[in-house]
Amino acid sequence: MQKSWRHRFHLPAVIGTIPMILVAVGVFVIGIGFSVLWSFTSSKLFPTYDFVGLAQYRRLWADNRWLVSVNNIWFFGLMSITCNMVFGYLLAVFMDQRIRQEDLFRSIFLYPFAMSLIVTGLVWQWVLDPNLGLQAALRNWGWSSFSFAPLVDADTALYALVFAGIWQGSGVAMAILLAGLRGVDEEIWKAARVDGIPTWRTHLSIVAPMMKGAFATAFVLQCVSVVRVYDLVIAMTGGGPGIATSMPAVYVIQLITVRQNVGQGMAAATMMLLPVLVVLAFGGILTWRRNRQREAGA
Amino acid sequence: MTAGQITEIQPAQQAPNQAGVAPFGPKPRRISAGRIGIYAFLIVAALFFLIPVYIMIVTSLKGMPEIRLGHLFNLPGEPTFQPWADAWLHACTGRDCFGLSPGFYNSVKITLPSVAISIICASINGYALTFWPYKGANLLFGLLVFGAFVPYQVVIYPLIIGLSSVGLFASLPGIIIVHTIFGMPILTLLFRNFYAAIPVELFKAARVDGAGFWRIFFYIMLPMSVPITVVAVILQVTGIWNDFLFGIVFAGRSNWPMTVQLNNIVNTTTGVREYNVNMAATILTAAVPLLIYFISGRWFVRGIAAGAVKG
Amino acid sequence: TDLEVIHWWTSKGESAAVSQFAKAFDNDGHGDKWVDSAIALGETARSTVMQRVLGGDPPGAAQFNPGRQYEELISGGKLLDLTDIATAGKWDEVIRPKAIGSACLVDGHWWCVPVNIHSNYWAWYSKPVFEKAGVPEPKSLADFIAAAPKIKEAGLIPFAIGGDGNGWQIQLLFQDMVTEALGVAKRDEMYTKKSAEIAGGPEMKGVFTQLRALKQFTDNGYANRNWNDTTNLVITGKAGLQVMGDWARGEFAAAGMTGVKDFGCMIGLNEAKPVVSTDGDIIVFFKQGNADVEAAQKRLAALLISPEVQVAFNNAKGSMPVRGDVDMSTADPCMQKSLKAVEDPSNVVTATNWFITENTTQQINELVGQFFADDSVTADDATAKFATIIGNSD
Amino acid sequence: MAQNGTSVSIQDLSLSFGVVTVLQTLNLDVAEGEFIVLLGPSGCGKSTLLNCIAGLLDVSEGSIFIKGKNVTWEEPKDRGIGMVFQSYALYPQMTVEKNLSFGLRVAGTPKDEIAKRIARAAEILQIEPLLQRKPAALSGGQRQRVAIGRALVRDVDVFLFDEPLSNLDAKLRAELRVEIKLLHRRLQNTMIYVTHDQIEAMTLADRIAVMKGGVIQQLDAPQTIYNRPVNRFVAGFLGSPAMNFIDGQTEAGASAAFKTGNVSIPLDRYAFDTAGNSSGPCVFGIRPEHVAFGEAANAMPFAIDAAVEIVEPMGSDTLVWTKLGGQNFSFRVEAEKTLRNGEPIRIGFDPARASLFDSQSGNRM
Amino acid sequence: MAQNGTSVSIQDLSLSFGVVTVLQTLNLDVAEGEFIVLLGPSGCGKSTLLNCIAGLLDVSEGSIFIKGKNVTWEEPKDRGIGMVFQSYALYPQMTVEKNLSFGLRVAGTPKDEIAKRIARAAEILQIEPLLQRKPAALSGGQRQRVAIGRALVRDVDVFLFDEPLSNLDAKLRAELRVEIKLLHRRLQNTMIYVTHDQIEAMTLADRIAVMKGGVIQQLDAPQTIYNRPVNRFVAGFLGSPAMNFIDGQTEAGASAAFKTGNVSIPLDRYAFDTAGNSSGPCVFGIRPEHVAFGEAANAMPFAIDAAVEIVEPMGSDTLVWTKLGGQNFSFRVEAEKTLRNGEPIRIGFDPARASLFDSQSGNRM
Ligand SMILES: Nc1ncnc2c1ncn2[C@@H]1O[C@H](COP(=O)(O)OP(=O)(O)OP(=O)(O)O)[C@@H](O)[C@H]1O
Ligand SMILES: Nc1ncnc2c1ncn2[C@@H]1O[C@H](COP(=O)(O)OP(=O)(O)OP(=O)(O)O)[C@@H](O)[C@H]1O
Ligand SMILES: [Mg+2]
Ligand SMILES: [Mg+2]
Repeated sequence: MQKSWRHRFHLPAVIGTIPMILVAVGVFVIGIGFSVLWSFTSSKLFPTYDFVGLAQYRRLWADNRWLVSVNNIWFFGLMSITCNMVFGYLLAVFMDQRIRQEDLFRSIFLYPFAMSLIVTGLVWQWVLDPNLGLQAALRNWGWSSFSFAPLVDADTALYALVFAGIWQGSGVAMAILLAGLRGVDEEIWKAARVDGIPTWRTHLSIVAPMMKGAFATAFVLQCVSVVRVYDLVIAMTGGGPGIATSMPAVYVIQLITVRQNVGQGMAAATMMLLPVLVVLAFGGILTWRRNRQREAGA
Repeated sequence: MTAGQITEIQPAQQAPNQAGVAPFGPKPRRISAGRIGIYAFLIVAALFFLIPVYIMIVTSLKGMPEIRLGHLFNLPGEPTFQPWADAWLHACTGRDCFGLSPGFYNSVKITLPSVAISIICASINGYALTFWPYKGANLLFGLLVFGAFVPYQVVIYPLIIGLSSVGLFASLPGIIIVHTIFGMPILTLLFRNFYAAIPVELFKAARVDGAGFWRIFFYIMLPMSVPITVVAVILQVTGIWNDFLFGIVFAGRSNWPMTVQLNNIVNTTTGVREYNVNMAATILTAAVPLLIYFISGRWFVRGIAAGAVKG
Repeated sequence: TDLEVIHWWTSKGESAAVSQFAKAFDNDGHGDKWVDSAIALGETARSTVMQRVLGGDPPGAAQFNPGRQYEELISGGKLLDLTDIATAGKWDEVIRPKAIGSACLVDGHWWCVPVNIHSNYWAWYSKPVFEKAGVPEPKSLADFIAAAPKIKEAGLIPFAIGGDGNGWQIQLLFQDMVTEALGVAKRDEMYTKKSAEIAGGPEMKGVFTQLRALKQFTDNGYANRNWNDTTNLVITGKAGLQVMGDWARGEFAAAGMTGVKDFGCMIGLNEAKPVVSTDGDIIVFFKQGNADVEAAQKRLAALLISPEVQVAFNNAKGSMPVRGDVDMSTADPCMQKSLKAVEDPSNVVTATNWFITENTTQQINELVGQFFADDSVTADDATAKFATIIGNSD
Repeated sequence: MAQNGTSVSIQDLSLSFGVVTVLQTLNLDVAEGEFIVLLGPSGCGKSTLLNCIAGLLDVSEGSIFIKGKNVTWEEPKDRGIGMVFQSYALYPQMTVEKNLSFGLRVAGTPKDEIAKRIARAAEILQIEPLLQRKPAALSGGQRQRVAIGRALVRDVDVFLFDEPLSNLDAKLRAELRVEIKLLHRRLQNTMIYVTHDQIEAMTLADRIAVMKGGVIQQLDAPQTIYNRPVNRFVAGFLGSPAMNFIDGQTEAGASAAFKTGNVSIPLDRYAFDTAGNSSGPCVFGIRPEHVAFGEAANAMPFAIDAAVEIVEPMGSDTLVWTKLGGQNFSFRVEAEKTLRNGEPIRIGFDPARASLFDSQSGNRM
Repeated sequence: MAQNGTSVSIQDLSLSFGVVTVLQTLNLDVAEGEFIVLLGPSGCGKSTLLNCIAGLLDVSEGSIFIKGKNVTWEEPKDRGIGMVFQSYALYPQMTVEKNLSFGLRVAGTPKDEIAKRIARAAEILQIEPLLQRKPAALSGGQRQRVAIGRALVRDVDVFLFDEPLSNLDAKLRAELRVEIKLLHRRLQNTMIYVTHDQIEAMTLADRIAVMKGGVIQQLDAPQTIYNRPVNRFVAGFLGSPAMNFIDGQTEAGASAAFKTGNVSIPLDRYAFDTAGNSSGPCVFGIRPEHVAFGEAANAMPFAIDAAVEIVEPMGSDTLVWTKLGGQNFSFRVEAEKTLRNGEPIRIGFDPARASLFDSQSGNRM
């Protein structure tokens, strides 16, 4: 019995994970704690500790730009995650057809992931620029009535962001889903063919539901990048035209660096954490309950 | 003689009016139509993905007057490599006009140790979490995963204060620590999933052989982690190489990475913009991650299959 | 002594100017060295500075815009007091107009060094365009708006503007228009008194109405265009007129064009009421807690404002020197216009960030940006909102 | 083609993946209602052949007839076949009922017709209580029945099974084997069944096709294959415990004999397949259960002394290892017999029950 | 504790994962040099028990002695055990030689000592030519030998095997079984061997511990367990084809009998375990190979008429299914016998060879 404790806290394991402990506790718990703390202060340029209660939150939610940002992130998130998944899945399906030059295609679909979002934003901004890009080029080639300038219009600029997001992110979705697709038992395909089920139907009703793991991974990755979407917006639209493409992350940075209102910036950042916290807690409870059930059932 | 041979004869005897039935040639149509569709889709998609590189390359070879004409997709009328030379050697950022080359070495200086250290940390984490879970380890892991969702900016302020209090702010070790911190959540997740798929028996066998925590890690697990390490390397190299925000804040003036210089060349508040130089500079900056990608893309997908799908 | 200076002068012309500072400092005979830290984009550079200060590792000196951006740095005791060398150099006498000096003179102490004056109050136009359209060259914004339809008929873009970087070109235009419409005195009153009455008055409504009109005369490619591409539209004769600060002159010069002959400049959007702004750049110095370094910092401060360095720097940069006792006879006609205007203090417009906080500025920017982008916001709405923002500003 | 009574006919079928030829001009005729088992080691092409019949693989050459119709290029669903897979390939997110009906629903069969067919299949397979469960909540045997049901509802002529029992434990395997046999008796469908388990093959098949390297080695009734294997491979593949093989030479002549070491086994009672007999290296094979021991050995045409090496009690009987001509040799005794290691014993057998194979070709002599 | 000659002694061992108790106050004594097989269905806790002995799992309660020393909280390497895993768990990136020497190198054994030990192990296992290969380049059987070698070089007292053969095909399994048996004979080490294959258990074990639900049901020599199972579970788990179970009642009295339907089997020859006999529902079990048929049946103490239902030829012999008292009943006949379905036959057996179990508790009566 005497060694039981040592077995439970195996010393080298604890030592080996000291970096993890430091990061998890030191950075993510304490750091975030401070950020939340500052959101209750009137910090301007530098963090201070004169507490003002919920004043910063009240100002935050009275700010039109924040409201627009929140709307935008939902729209952008839903659109880009759905599109990336669908497009990524399509690509994966086509890649899975024993095609020639698979390596080449895969490299092409994946390389945008290696490009920084700044570059992505700049290039697409340029392609979509009506005077220099696509529109000008097509008009120069004689299609003078051609009109395509999504970044100019407040109503369409967000779509352009989604579009660039797809360019950057669907390759990774493809890679993950392709791995998932290859993991599906080949006999399922055969069974479906024998049953006379059309291919698209097999994908929709049978295979896609079987790839939960791959979809979950892809989904989590996309969510991470959606929450953090900053570079892309800055490089492509700078939040404009007007405030049409402002996002919470952009908003937070603007508050901290330009508006020099750290308190309110931290309030906004805290608000950004909330949904993540809720989702994670929900997921945690789910797994915990599933474990409990499995233990009870065993 | 044998039964096997007898069966071979039978059908020949049974085969009826062979002349009457059309020879059952291959049934080719299903193949071609579908295949053409597949390739058409893939090629169109590939073109979509390639547009930006094409434009970057073409533009980087044009002169500014030609660019202003707006013939974005045209090949350069008078190709010139001047923009490339400018970008690498002459472009000014402030009063230094040495192009991107100095930043390149800084980026290497930052990226190599950051990648190595973050991967070592993450692999130890994943290993410990899988094979030596102590009480509370999974809670730590949960916090770490939560960290993956935290917008960087939220923790920048506390990090600045924390690092400066230990005297590492604005230094090479400082930026390396920061990259290690922010790489840890996803990498740990990857390694944990990967190790979870390794048979426990291997671990048990090593313990029976008398190996301890570190020896099992270095002699048994690490050599087996090549596929997932490749994924981690790719993720980290691209992430760290492309990073601008941390580099400018935490690296310190003398260690500014290439991206800071790229930013200086590409962006200016009141100065003149030279698109061709910008594009050349962009390509040069992206070259390292791209190269790594093209070299190890095949491994990337394989590693993802090993470490990500089971998520 | 090495001194790190953070600034956002990254383009070719700008870096030539900054080299003048560096050269002078490196050769001042004290073994000093200018360590150059250029970071593109003012916002990025400024936030880097702030983070460095927070991390306890501030640079020796940093570029700022005049205004309240560094107020908290002063109150936080982060900045080096330059009063002794300012007194020695008689800064309060040589720096003109007074406004630019007052940016650095807070509570009787000098906290920074102004290095140049940029005027935002300019409109640049293409003479060939107006010729082609058969309309006279404009003397005021109203003239231009009247002439614009003709230019449009001629198949050209009447008004050139760009929407990059959070729409700062539009903000600049807006502020120019506000000053033009209210006049310097009333404008200052609005901002200093936070007068919702003036801000909601008919002149402001006129400004918004004009702004909407200008929007109709621009092209749909404006969204992310940066200022020098916009200028290029005017240079190449594709567009008629651009409202932009005096740094645009560098672009015309680079294209081999000379004022009076190839392009026109309209001061203060109204030749009859010339105004210049005292926007420009200042340099702040951070306390280092090291006497040697602080001596070097003061040497640099004195150097920056010395007549020779001022001439060299501003000629390269295309801006006005901050002191009147230097010889600028080589300046071009447009510059001459502004040098003349700046002699009369009533023509000098103080930058908005001198009156209102960055937070309020951003709110105004957002309003204007949204108004410009979204045609469904009426001028009345916008005026009302503007009044609210001014009224509530802190 | 397809004279009456032929259900599946495969003619000169070849199939290659790239350069690898997996099936070589293979011919096979399956009679109406027959239960054919394809037996062979892993990788011999059994699944490939089955997939060709099902239409899941495109053949390189040759043709396939089902019920007299050339279906070589038909879609799987139009061939009148149903298939049961090793992993069962049930659709995991659908209930059993959905699994059964999915194919019918896609084909647009009327609702009440679907219900009727499911009811019938569920009754035959006794899975009525499971209809609302998901596959994950079923035991291996139940899953297997659902997989069969999926073929059943489609009312097919030919059932194809691809190692349907190999994922199960021994006990369940034995039970389901009986069930499949009974099902076949009830339905009287043609069944083609792939396995590499010889017990399954022996118990289920009307005829077994033993395959190796994409070629059918022998196609015959189970007992024929067991007792008169056409080559050494077939002889060794069937039977557990495995047949004893002794290397040696035949000696031709009036009284032919097999010689190994100092042992000589007379072959006058052996029925040669090959015309005449000749001297030369060959392999002598005899199954452990055909070896007599003790008293009984002396009654055999051939008997010899030996010593016990290892005794392996297997419950119902015991396998004893000894040496014959210096080579390992096993025989089966009743479980009751107790033998000690090293104990001298006498063993014997009837060479008429043996098999003789050419050393080179491995063919039966 | 630990009287002399006891190699491994497990006392009141309990283990739970969270709320699930996997092992319950388990006791087991293994003699020096004994070959113990832990046999039981999947999930019964065999591997868990083995891992406890190896020190790879922390026990909840109880203690473990090896060679008289309490090792309950020792590190695995200090227990004098070697372990062979189902998947072999060879270190994939090391050559065979490195695999063998890893444990020794960890322990800091001198180089020449390592070389000597490897040479010896390699010789015993005949893997000398493989020493420079990586595991991926080995066949299943070779891998298994390397895995054994890893324990061998460490010169351990106790060998632990966790289903070392279950990944292999039947043929190889049979061969390696013999090899392990020979190895044990040569080394005379204590061996604890986990399997769920009853043939392996029967052929290898000195004593078998049949486990179910974390409890040892019976610990005895193979033949005892086979012939006198202590409960219905053990009876059903051992034997292939499985024992026939017939539900019915005992009738107490001077001439006790077992009744089911209209069949009555006299039990006067049956040796009751339980004191006296009583009436009540019970299960009658008899193994298929203990049933005689045809002429021989009439010589048996009990005989009855029946009809053939299914014939399962299995090569070496044939399993025939019939009904007894309306319940399925199988018996084994020689392969030569040909029986048709429905054919009337006579079967008989000796009730002394039967087993009788209480219906409720399942215990032997
Ligand atoms: N898609 C393919 N491409 C190339 N070779 C293949 C392919 N599918 C099968 N093969 C090869 O064809 C041969 C026969 O495969 P098949 O699956 O028919 O074997 P099998 O007899 O069913 O074996 P098992 O008992 O293991 O299922 C094997 O050697 C296999 O490697
Ligand atoms: N780490 C664990 N956490 C919870 N339950 C476990 C754990 N390991 C094993 N179990 C449970 O303990 C029981 C016994 O497992 P064990 O692996 O010992 O079975 P086994 O007899 O070896 O089976 P098999 O023949 O399948 O290997 C099983 O019900 C299993 O689900
Ligand atoms: Mg197969
Ligand atoms: Mg186990």
